[in-house]
Amino acid sequence: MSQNNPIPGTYFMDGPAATKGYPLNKMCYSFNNAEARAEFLRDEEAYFDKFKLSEEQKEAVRKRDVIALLEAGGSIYYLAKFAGIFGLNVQDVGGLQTGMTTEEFKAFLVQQGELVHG
Amino acid sequence: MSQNNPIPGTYFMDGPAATKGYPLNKMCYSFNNAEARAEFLRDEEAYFDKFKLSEEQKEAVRKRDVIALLEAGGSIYYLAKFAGIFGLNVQDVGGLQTGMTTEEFKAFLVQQGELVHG
Amino acid sequence: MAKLLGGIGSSHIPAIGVAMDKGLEQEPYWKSFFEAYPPVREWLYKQEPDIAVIFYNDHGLEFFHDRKPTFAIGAAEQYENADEGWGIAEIPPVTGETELSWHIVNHLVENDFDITICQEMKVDHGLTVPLTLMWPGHKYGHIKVIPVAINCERHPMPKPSRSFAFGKAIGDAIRSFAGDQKVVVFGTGGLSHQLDGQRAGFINKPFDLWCMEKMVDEPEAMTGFSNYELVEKAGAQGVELNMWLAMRGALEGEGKLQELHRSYHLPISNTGAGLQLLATAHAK
Amino acid sequence: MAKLLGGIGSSHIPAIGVAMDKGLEQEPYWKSFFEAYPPVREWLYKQEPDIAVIFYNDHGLEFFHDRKPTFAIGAAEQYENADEGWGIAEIPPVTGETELSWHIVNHLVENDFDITICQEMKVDHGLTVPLTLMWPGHKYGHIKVIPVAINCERHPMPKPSRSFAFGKAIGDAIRSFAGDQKVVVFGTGGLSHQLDGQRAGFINKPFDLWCMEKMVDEPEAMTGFSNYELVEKAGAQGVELNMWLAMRGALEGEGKLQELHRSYHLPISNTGAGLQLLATAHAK
Ligand SMILES: [Fe+3]
Ligand SMILES: [Fe+3]
Repeated sequence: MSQNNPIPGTYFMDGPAATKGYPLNKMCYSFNNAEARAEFLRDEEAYFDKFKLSEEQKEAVRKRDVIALLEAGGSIYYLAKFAGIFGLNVQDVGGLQTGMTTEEFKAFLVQQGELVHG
Repeated sequence: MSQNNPIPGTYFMDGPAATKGYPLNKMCYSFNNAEARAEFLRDEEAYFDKFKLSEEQKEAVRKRDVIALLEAGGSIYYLAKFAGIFGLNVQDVGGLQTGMTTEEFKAFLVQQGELVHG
Repeated sequence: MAKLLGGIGSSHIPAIGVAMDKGLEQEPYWKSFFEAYPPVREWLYKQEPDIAVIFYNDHGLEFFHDRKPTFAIGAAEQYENADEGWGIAEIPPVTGETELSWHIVNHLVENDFDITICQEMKVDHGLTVPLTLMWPGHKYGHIKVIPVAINCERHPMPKPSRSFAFGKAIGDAIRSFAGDQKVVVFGTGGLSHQLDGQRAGFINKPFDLWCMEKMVDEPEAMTGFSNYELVEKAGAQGVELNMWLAMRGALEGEGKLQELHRSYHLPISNTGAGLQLLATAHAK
Repeated sequence: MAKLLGGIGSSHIPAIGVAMDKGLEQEPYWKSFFEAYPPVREWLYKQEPDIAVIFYNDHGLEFFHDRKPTFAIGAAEQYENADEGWGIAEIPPVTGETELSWHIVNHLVENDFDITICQEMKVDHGLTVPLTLMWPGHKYGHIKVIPVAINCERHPMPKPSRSFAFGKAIGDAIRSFAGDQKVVVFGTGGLSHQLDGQRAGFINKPFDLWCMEKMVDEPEAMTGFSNYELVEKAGAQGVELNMWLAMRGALEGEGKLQELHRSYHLPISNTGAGLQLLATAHAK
């Protein structure tokens, strides 16, 4: 269904994506734990290997590239825990994905109040 | 249902039993792990407190009293892991519950081949 | 028999919890959002419910892809909150209620709902933020909570029609419980929002307002949607509408509902935030 | 389209695994039990199935009461076995198959089965003993396994009718899978036994034989039972019949089945041990 008729700018976190993303999501899930976050910050590369990230996933994490993380099978709920390590909230992440500054993204959100979607 | 029409000699592991038995079953579930089994054998009483067993549950474990363990909310699948620590199999446990020796219990099992139940 | 007093739909955005922690309720960004809540709180205080059944979705605190339930229900004496990894302050444990939990569980399995049953379960902001909004200052220790988690994180997710039927079965179970408890149900989350992808920031106010209109006495207008259609209309996380539908399902069979509150505020964080209160004839 | 070749019902008693480890197959206690298996093995070798869907129950290795699913299905590339606490030797990992897993998962959720989905899952003797019985010497690495766990440990358990319907939905999913894989289904456990209480040791041979008779072309004779009735007739752990019913459900819609093997041996451990092979028209 998601394959047949994609919604532009939307990544369906479905089965195949979850299979691909498993190591990445498992790493991000570990960030519920403060010690895990500290361990990641001490040595990112070692932490990648602990969770057996693919090269694509490692590269997306290294670059803090949210879209690449989604393409690598990341689920936004777990990725948010990764973003949280750097003090980024969902509006910062929204800006990163849409090519806006956080302030522009916030203004865009306010604007939605006036928009009418099909 | 189990309450309304009990089956003699049968303990329904249902919701209320599972609520009552939770600490006991959680302790027994931990026995999947060899280190946990060793820790239990080193100091039973300390291990009870780690899992917050009730006095009834502690007493049943101390006495290796299988029927009392069931009455305290134990689930046979987890209790079997406890019995395993002492090298007891399900036939030994069957004997303990029915007041037979293991040999008598085994003979009883063979006999079932000839029995016809309603 | 236990009585269902009504249902409350509320946003559960983490930023709300952070704003309450920091005492920002009177700031311009927050003022009109928080002003919606006192009438709903007052209704709750007046009704003195004993038990709250809360439909919410876990965002990766209790459940991960290793074992991800479609529907999970708590049957514990207490539920702990914990670090979610992004700096929401942890809150005191939530009080549970095992007797009604097991009664609901028995009813659900008997009626072919294949739930996961949790005798130990950490509850995240999906449950704790609405609780804190209703009883500020963490004064919720007296109310017994039954958490009900619906998968809204990974596809496939339960269909809107299934979420509604699930809520309805829980309502039936509550009505058949041999006690004199007063029960409220919550549906938390939504309304339209999308956190991920180039479409992040998508909000559909007309759809949200239409949904809140239909919630009152025409919920079947929404249960025909697929989750794909919900993503299309309400954004990737707009599927959290399933929690509202489960709450509304629980009220089926209560006859005519009285809508005592409806408000909508946009944006809070990336979201269109709705608040709605539907009372049954059992309410004072 | 993928093809269902048939279904196999087998006991999964831990003692069988221990006996195989110790090479006791020719001992008087074991001889006639193990003698039943070669014809079923030979059929399997001849059919060369690609995938085995195995309905079994977890006995407290993967699942505990903290989060206990009614139905759980694996969607992992590999499944590990582990120490169960009573001295069964651990066996090599079982190979998984994610594509058909996700196809089944999508079909189930679309059809209102509220499964728990496991991308990581330890499999216990309920799955590994039958696998070892079919491919002795742990020569099962080539066959892709989809584990499907049904709660048979704590009440409420899925009703026999629900377990059957669940199996049927999985069969429908397999038949609609766009591949040319050959699939076999297993139902493991049972038949009558009771491990706990003063009634321990209860076995009901006439009931077991009746069930195996009905499995062939009258499974609906069994799906009307409640789990309470199963406990009454087949002992506290006799509810493991639900796994056989799920296997049989998967074969509904295959038309007339051919029974190629049926045997029953009593006692193995505390149990009446059945073995049955039902082939579809797709089998060679
Ligand atoms: Fe949410
Ligand atoms: Fe078993």
